[in-house]
Amino acid sequence: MQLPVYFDYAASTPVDPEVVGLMADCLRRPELAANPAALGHAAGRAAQALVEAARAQVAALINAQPDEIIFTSGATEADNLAVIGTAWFRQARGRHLVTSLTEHKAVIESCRHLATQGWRITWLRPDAEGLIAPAAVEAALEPDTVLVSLMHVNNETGVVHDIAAIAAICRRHDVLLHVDAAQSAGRERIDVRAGQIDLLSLSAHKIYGPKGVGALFIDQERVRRVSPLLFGGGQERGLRPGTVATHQVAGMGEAFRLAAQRLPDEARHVTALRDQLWSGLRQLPGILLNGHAERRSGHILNVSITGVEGESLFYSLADLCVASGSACTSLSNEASYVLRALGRPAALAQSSIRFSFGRQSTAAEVDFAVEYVLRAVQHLRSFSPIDVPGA
Amino acid sequence: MQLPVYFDYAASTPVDPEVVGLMADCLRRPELAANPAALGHAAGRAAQALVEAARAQVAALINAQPDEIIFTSGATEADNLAVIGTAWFRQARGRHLVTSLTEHKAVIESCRHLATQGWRITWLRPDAEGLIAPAAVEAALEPDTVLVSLMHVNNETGVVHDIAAIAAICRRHDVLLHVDAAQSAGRERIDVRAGQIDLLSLSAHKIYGPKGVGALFIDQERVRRVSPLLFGGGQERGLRPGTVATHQVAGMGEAFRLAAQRLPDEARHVTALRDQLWSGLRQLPGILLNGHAERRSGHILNVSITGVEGESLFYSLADLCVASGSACTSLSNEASYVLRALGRPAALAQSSIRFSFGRQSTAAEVDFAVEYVLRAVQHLRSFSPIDVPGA
Amino acid sequence: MDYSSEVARHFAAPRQAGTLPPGPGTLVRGEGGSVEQGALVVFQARIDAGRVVALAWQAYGCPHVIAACSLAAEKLTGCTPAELGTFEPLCLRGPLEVPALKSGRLLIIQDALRKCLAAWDNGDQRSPLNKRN
Amino acid sequence: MDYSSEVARHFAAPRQAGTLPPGPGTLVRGEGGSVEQGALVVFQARIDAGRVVALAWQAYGCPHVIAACSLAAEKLTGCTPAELGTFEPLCLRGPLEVPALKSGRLLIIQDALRKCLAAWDNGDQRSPLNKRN
Ligand SMILES: Cc1ncc(COP(=O)(O)O)c(C=O)c1O
Ligand SMILES: Cc1ncc(COP(=O)(O)O)c(C=O)c1O
Repeated sequence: MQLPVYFDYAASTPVDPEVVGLMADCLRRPELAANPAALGHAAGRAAQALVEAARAQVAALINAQPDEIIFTSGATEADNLAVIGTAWFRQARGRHLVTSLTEHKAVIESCRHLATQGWRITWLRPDAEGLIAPAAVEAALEPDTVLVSLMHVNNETGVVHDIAAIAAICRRHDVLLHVDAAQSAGRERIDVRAGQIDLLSLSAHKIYGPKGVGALFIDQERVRRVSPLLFGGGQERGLRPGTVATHQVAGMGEAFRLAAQRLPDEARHVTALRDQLWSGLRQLPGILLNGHAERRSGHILNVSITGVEGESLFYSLADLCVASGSACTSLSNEASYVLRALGRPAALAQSSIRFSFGRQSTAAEVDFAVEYVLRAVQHLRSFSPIDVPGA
Repeated sequence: MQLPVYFDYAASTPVDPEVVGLMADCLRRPELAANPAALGHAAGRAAQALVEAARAQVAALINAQPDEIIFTSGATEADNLAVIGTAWFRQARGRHLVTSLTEHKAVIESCRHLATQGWRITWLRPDAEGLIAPAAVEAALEPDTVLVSLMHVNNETGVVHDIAAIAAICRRHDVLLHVDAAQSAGRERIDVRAGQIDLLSLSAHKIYGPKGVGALFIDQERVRRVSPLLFGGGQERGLRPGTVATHQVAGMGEAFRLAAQRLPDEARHVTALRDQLWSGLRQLPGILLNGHAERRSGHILNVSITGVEGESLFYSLADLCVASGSACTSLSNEASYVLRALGRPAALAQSSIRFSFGRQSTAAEVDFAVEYVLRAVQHLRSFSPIDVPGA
Repeated sequence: MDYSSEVARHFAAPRQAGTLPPGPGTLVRGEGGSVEQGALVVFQARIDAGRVVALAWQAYGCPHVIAACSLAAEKLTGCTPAELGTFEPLCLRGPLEVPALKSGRLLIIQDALRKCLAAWDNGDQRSPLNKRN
Repeated sequence: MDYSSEVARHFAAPRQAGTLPPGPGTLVRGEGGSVEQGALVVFQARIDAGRVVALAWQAYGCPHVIAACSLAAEKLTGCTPAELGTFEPLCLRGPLEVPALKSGRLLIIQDALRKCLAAWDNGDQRSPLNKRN
């Protein structure tokens, strides 16, 4: 087994070899080197054809039309375009948005920015298991609410929100719904039509595609337009300027095509590993599962360990590539705000570990992780002044 | 010779094989697959190290410090961040900007957006040869001017602006200067320190790097901060959120490293081809050079041909990948606004051809182009009702 | 922009392009459009014994305009002068596959042909063969 | 976060960690910090014949805090009780390469040691060996 073992698929996945092959080909072939906006010549049209094929592949995974897909530099930009772009475009209709405390920073910071510009934001707090009740969404709607932005699968806990119920409420009240599906696309089935989703953010690198490319689905009937955040040469229907990166979107298209094929097998694979990990780790006295026990996506397991400090815990896990709630290991300087919103005290939020699994994960790696974590916690507790019952 | 012949290096360049190799390697190696913001584990730090090495390479090409480089999704985003981000950040100081009618759309549309938000924009008009006089910049400054945004090399005509003189004026009046160097980086020498440039936009795909990645240089002393346009996880010093695409920025770094090495040879190569093309084409009666005859970068030649209509001209040139001023061949629906700003009538702006050269361009290709264009124009003129003296 | 193979054929080898040499009968001329509008066409017709015995054209315009001139000249050769005035250039849309957005441009051919007829009706026989600047 | 090799060594094999067993002399105890603050340390000292003959610690904290406890315990064993009060934990910054941002955390070691001294001064000999919840 190669050390450190990679358990951080929710942060980013290795690019699928087929996708790498296609991207390398695309980068290597001079006849595909043209700017896909250079429709005046054959080389430009060849690049453009690749872009459009990718758009169709991305659309297919979520049952959208190709012209409802706007390529962006990632889900962060897609989230910004959905939230800020919708808010600006519909400001005459109202200046109130509903979101939650456990969204990704891309949504949270977009909303906070809007708040500085005069919008009102209702921040929904999840229950202790990380779920937002659809009734809470309904209760938060006001006559001038223009957008509800809630994620599908939470990137820290893996809980799956009841988007269908929330969407039905939004339709009933004629409010637009934006869903951040960066963690769920390719892992959970998504149908924007059946699911009545108006805007949906996607990222390629969470599902074996390249980093630096994503997309925003914009329902043509219900949304039609949002205000662009960047200005330039009119690419992507004027909503997202800048030369479209042919190899990047082609890679995303291929990754999404593969994801559609592999989804059921892959979901089974990661769910089995997650269950194996949890049944190993739960022997540990004082270990807590973060997030709802059933309503969760298969690729994430998030636990908190009482009586050990986060940074030392994390330091003890050097042979595992995992994410931690510990402040010093991430770009932001706070303990996981997601776990805090679930009501975990700061210390428990910091002593959390997020394991996330993917195609290359194996049962042997999970066995190793169980033993390794048990040993590390035992060491830390051997000199801890805090009494953990059963330890 | 492979047909069509590619003469559109100013729109995009093929990725250098060494850059492709490095990118493919980066995409293929699972140990580099992590999110470079995952500083908590070894895999994340390995990715981060690649990103920082690339940052240093990009900085080196323009004599900046690595921490003055913010990676973006391209020069379009860099231009937006420079113009809109500076305007917002400094709005208390003033709400007036100076730019020109011949900037790239990324700057023009950013300024037009600001104009809708209450900023005043002074649009400088170039002379008939495409140049902006430094004195005109000085005359346009007002007490509340916060930014001058002018490009280094124009992407349509190839004219080189006197940035040094303009920068001196900006410093004298304590106004920030942003320079769009998408066309010049790697082709003309740039030294942001000696040149007194405060913000500078860069693109990778114009200089044999990948599409979809660029950078903004922000002088640490003079500018320090701009308001971000996108909000999220705090990457790139909080100025540009979203997972940094390791393979993309590594590709940009390598492309910039190679560009620094090859600049003098390459400039000689393209300049020779351009001169060869012009001495062949100028035999044609009624052909006009667009842009200043001497103050120009070597890789672009832009001509207008009187008495033939743009779309038909362009259609006749199917074996050449060139850019045209003709409306129907680009995403925008107007004849080249750059040539219009130089005073060319619409018809002449439409009957323009931009040839641009690069590493793979050859003298044989240029010979072919000369003959091919002469023949096409002769055909069009054979049934044209317009008399061209000498034709 | 895509062009049909019919347009491509006419563009590569336009029929009856150019000007008519002096000869028997009456030579009339009419033009439509302008360079500023993006298309300028000039038609010349030689009318003899109540028939358009020869027709020629010159065009500054996009490939659709050029192909339309070529096809119209071919179709109308041999018609009566009155038919120059009643010719409906939109009938060329189908054979040439002219996109809707561009069909308006075909109307300048109508203008030019009607001016030929008007010149004939006026008895105008001076045919200004010289090109314009 | 980078840790020096000295920190790594102490973290992997902390010296004098744990609690002191009952024995001769006087056992005193002091704590500093709290879980809420992110670091909690407990020191125990056995004082006999005017010397700190044994010292042990427990810590909930980051690797720097743990290494600092380990190193401080090692250094102070054998000192006088008064030296527990004058010990300057910032002197551990150098050997452990503690970054400036974190050096404040070392002060909780000072708090714990001073409380040991205060307990000694108060004649407090009840040493609450049981762990806290
Ligand atoms: C739920 C969620 N939304 C958005 C993002 C941002 O995606 P990207 O890295 O493509 O900007 C992520 C990942 O970082 C995520 O997990
Ligand atoms: C002068 C100039 N600025 C900006 C850009 C935009 O660059 P990018 O394609 O990286 O967004 C271009 C190229 O399109 C350019 O030529």
